[in-house]
Amino acid sequence: QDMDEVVLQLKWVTQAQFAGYYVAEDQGFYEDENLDVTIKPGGPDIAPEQVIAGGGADVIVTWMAAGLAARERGVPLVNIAQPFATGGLQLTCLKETGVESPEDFPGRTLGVWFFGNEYPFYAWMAQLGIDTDGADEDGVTVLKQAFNVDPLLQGQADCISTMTYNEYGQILDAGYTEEELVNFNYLEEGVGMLEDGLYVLEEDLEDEAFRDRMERFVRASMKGWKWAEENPEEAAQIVVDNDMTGAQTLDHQVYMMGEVAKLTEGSDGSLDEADYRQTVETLLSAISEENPAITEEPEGAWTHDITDEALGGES
Amino acid sequence: MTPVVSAHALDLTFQTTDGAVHALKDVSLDIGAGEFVSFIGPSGCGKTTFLRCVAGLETPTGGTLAVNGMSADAARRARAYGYVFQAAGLYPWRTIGGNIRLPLEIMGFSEDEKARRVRETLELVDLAGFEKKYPWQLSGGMQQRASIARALSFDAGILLMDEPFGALDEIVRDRLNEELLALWARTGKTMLFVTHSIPEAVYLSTKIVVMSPRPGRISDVIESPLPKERPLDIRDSREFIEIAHRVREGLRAGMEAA
Amino acid sequence: MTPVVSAHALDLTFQTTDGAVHALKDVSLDIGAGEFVSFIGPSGCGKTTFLRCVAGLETPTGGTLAVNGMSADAARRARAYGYVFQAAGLYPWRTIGGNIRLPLEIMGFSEDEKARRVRETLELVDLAGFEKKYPWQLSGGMQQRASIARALSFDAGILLMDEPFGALDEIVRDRLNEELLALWARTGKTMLFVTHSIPEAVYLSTKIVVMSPRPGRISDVIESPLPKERPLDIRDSREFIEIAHRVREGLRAGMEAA
Amino acid sequence: MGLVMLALLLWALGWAANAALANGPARGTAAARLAVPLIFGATLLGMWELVVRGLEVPLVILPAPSVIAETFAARTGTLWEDFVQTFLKGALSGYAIGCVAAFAVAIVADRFDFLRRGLLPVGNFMAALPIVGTAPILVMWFGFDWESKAAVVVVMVFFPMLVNTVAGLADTGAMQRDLMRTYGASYLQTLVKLRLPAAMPFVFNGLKISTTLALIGAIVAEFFGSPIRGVGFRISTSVGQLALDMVWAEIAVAALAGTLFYGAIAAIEKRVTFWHPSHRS
Amino acid sequence: MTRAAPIAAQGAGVGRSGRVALRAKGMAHTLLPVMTVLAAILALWYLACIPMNAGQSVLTAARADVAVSPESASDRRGMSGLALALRNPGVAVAGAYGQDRARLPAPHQVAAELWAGTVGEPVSSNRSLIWHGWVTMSATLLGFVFGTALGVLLAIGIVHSRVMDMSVMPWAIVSQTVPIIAIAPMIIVVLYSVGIQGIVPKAVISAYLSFFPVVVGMVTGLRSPGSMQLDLLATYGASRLQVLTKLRLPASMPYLFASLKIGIAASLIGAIVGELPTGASAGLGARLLAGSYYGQTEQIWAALFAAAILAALSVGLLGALERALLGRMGMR
Ligand SMILES: Nc1ncnc2c1ncn2[C@@H]1O[C@H](COP(=O)(O)OP(=O)(O)OP(=O)(O)O)[C@@H](O)[C@H]1O
Ligand SMILES: Nc1ncnc2c1ncn2[C@@H]1O[C@H](COP(=O)(O)OP(=O)(O)OP(=O)(O)O)[C@@H](O)[C@H]1O
Ligand SMILES: Cc1ncc(C[n+]2csc(CCO)c2C)c(N)n1
Ligand SMILES: [Mg+2]
Ligand SMILES: [Mg+2]
Repeated sequence: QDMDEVVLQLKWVTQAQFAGYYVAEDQGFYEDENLDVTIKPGGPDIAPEQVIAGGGADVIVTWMAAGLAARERGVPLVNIAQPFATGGLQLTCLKETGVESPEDFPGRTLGVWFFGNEYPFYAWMAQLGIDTDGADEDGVTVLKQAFNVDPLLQGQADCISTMTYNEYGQILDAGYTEEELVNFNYLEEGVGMLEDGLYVLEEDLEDEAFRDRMERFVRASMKGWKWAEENPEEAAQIVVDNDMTGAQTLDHQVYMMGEVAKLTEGSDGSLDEADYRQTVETLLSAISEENPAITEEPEGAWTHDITDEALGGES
Repeated sequence: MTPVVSAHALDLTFQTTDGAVHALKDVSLDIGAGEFVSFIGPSGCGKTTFLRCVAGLETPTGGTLAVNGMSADAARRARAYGYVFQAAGLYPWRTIGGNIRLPLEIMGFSEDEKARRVRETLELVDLAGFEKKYPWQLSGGMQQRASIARALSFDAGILLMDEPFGALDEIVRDRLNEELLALWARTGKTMLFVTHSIPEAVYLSTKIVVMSPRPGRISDVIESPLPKERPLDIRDSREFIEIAHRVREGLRAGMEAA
Repeated sequence: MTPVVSAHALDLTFQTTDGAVHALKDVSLDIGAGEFVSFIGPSGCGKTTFLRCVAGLETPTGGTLAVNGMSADAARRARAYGYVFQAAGLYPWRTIGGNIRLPLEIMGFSEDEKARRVRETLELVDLAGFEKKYPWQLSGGMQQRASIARALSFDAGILLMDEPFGALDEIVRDRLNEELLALWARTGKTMLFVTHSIPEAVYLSTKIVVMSPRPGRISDVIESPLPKERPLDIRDSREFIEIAHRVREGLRAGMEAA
Repeated sequence: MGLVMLALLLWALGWAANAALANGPARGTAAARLAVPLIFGATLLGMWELVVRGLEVPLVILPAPSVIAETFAARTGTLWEDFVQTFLKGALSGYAIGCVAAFAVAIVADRFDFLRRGLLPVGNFMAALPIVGTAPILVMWFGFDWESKAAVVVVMVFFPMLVNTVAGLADTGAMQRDLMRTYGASYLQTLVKLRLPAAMPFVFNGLKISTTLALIGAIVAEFFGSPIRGVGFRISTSVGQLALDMVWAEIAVAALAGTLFYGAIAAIEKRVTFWHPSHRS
Repeated sequence: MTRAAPIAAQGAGVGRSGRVALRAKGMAHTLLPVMTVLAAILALWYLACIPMNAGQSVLTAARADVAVSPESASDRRGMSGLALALRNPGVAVAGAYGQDRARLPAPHQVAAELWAGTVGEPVSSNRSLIWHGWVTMSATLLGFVFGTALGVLLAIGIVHSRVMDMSVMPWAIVSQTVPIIAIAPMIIVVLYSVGIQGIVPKAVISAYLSFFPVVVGMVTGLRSPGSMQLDLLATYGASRLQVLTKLRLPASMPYLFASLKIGIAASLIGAIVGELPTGASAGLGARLLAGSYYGQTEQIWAALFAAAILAALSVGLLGALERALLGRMGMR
């Protein structure tokens, strides 16, 4: 009979960060669940929250800060699953610049990703009491970093944002060694926020058929993730095959898969409530003009219903 | 016989940004069928404007004007005349044949009829064999002949010509003048012909209308006593020189009065 | 007295993409100081080319040419002549006064001298009061007068004029012809004047050079017996008509030979 | 639906008003010339408002003009800061450097015919290139602040300006040039008194084309790294924050700046090339 | 507002130089200077590689325990490439031309990348520049067709209706001062969210950029017939439609082509800009961006050159079409 259609909007370009979904598609896990899944890659200027609000997707991958922010702006997103148990976002500095700890930040130039990724950074700076205007010696100069590592290599910034599974690897590729670098992991600094989760619109969840589709989708996706964790080389190859730009190299995707696996390892797909609380508290602790993510405690921003149903039978 | 063109107390004022221009004032003139009438006068005296009124391209602000017994606009829509402009103004993207076919297409002649008329008028102006050529492949004089052919092709009874030979050199002009006279003799059309050149006006016309400017008006109308048959060197004859002199005097008087 | 312009067996061939054009062939001519020489002939006979050779703007491919006893190029750099082109060619971004001042600026006249000469030449061509106007605010005839003023302002002994009145209507042209004669009488300059018009050539000149094309050459040189004093209606005189007839015959002969 | 119908009605009304103005007795006046496009623009804005409200388009897809205007009024400080960063620092400095450099090179190229013949086809080729693509490279080379934006603008405006200026310097009639020769004028005299004035219409055409290019260049470059201010920065950040009202406020700033910039150059052009047929009234 | 000469001035030049190249005489006239200029550019490029890549050269050398000055990495930080190259000339020259992620790749590296992307890959491969070029070009062409059609229709309306002339024309100018790059992501996302993706959103942006030169050119072109030519048709009692088809449209052809050449270049920019927000899809813009994400400078340069070649080809093609058509129409 006809397969049920699901459109998934990713938050970024095709890479091993989303290996689980590509694997599930490639290995027929979706088909097994009678799903016809379309995976739409994202890009630097595609906000998945906007796409789902316009009806361009059924389910999206996004970071929780952005998801909650969208919820406050009238796009009622609900987290239905959280394949990433921890996050990979970090600030990477060159030792040769003399940055060893957060005390060294004042007077420095720090590269930050915006487009909804800036929330954890501002929360951290608020916690450290560091001014982000860059005007005086007590503050830092913030640089809107493109999604690459050039500012560090070209000496334009002292620290830049990296993902453990991508940009960090690129810095290593460029010839720097781990010893020459200092990493500040947001989770360890206590301002971590949940990264790639699956979100849908609240009103859609009222529809029984939709919930059923999502249960099957989440189940198959998690199966994909676990397969990817166990077969990183093959998973990387699947990702490369799905990349339309032809720019990805297998080497880099294998590296990325290895690192991503560390983030998904602990997760069975269901959201950890404590992690959710930390995310919300961090966000609420640092509300400012630059950081308007959320201004009040969100209600009903997540549910275990889907994962419970999806994973109940299996585990 | 009723006149082909009958203007009575014609008046035309243009409203421009820096004031009104009185282009025609109290112009009255009757032109009979088969006449060859030249209009001569200094720049800005309203020659073109008068011709455009007759063609229904300009609306007089006063007086009455009848062409073939109807209003000028009705005559235009009835395709009562052919108009030849100062420059040949052939469309460069059409061949000579195509240019002559243009009015026929617009007036909806049949294919056969179009072909026949193009052929005939090309012969009439001595351009047979040039049908497939483009305008820029022809000399200025030939282009001007083609534009006359274009005005003749749909065989209107009146031919309005606004300085058709103004841009040509004297020698070519002489020849075209001769040919125009021959054509007029053959077809018996009524001709309204604007020119700046006194010899040209005298050589061609049965009637010369001398105009003067500011406001544009008729200062003299001279009936030519020259015979219909006019070889080119009639221009060195006594009579010719006398008429030319009278025209020149009329022009000068008009200038001084203004 | 040595001639001002002395050409001997002048030859000029242009190399173009589709073959050579023989623009001047074996042209020999002497022009004395204070003469008024007209050049007439059909289009393409080399009138402009000859004038440009005299001006040092074109280099002959054969023969010899002396201007004021030196080479044409040296004469050009010595500012031996003023040149008036067919179109007025005034710079539109300069006022009439500014246009006349242009050669004076280039030749490095003093401020006082510039002001004086601009004033004087403007008066000479009857344009006093138009100094501050821009070219496009003037009629064609006035523009042409300004361009003559520009060529006169630095008071060179020779005036080269290439169809200066070609674009003007007959009546304006008549008046400018009269004025040009008066100016010539007053200043005693040597004039080289190109025209298409037989009456104009006859009316103005002490010597008429008739040229014919393909290759461009001199087919006749006519010395005019007309007196220096020439009212406009000298053109209806017997002598005038005779010379005009001779010029016309010369032109026709040149055409047929070609 | 009612509001959508109202939008259509508004359109009909606006059009009718304009038709009356444009064909009525006031047609030639400066007031009509100003009023007609303004009414047209107002009609479009009104329709936008009504359609957005009528169809209940989510704020995160397309905000209504009234919402945008509110944001504009509330955030003028930020908008001004972004304007200074992107327009005054990035676009304007790059525009000035690029245009002056191109002008100088054009004069040199014009002096040496060999160079002109070599440079012109290359310049023409470069002018047709999608030079926006150099933005990531130039940001890598010149850093993230306004210098790299200026660099992108320099590259973008250089070739159109060069090609136009060279064409303008060559756009003198043979007769005009011959006239200078009859005076025995030197190269410099011919350049200053003839070729430069004659080139002005082309130069200004280059300057006008460059205004829009400058703005595009500066904003594009901000997408590849910037300080935390600037029109391009704010737009991309605000999209990420789903603050579409702010995005449109920034777009309004850019359009306003661009229109004023273009208008200013056009006004100067009108004064400098008053003599050109297209400017004579 | 805008004159005819300017239209020919911008972009049209590629066609112009193409035309020159056709004539044998013009060839020698242009070829040598152009070659000289290109050679000078190449030489400068090679030279510039040395200081531009000095930082990386010195870093690599230092890691291989070659003596460099200054010795410590922190001292080197903040030094310009030129200063580094001057202090370590041997190292800088040796390391300038073979780097993986060079700040400025050498011409032969770019050429090799171009070669590998075109000849070295099957056309169907997602690593083939020909395939990416085609993806971009198809959006360009579609947008170009939309834009041209819209431009011509608007121009016809403007020429025939005073209301449109007075109300639409100023806004058409304003529309071009809106930085398309700012709206591009929204056009993409809005269309994306209503399910339109792939070629159409890019084509919309292309059309947005290309309609303007066409409007300006066609308005000038449709108005180019002199009053005499219009009067001529009036003497035949021709209808407005006949005036349009028999006079205005044919007369506007040279203007149309001048605009088309600018329009296609603008279209290409539009397609590339349209590919930037959706970095993951195919196309030269996506290649450009992907190159930037992974520090593959050669890839950026190769995509840039591929785009340049496409621009040159399409403008040249239009020029050839123009010559053929206008030649047949007897207008050249
Ligand atoms: N459309 C118009 N608007 C305003 N004024 C006009 C218009 N057409 C002609 N005129 C003016 O009307 C007067 C008569 O012009 P017209 O063209 O009839 O003169 P003409 O005798 O044909 O002159 P020419 O010999 O130069 O062709 C002139 O002063 C002219 O400037
Ligand atoms: N620069 C040039 N290159 C090639 N041929 C030229 C050049 N200048 C003139 N000719 C040719 O030389 C011949 C003489 O031209 P010239 O301009 O001297 O004629 P003219 O007598 O002044 O004609 P007109 O009365 O039309 O002005 C013509 O055949 C012309 O085509
Ligand atoms: C739209 C968007 N931009 C950046 C990130 C953050 N991010 C996650 S992975 C990665 C680098 C590529 O591996 C970046 C920048 C995001 N999540 N979404
Ligand atoms: Mg007239
Ligand atoms: Mg000549």
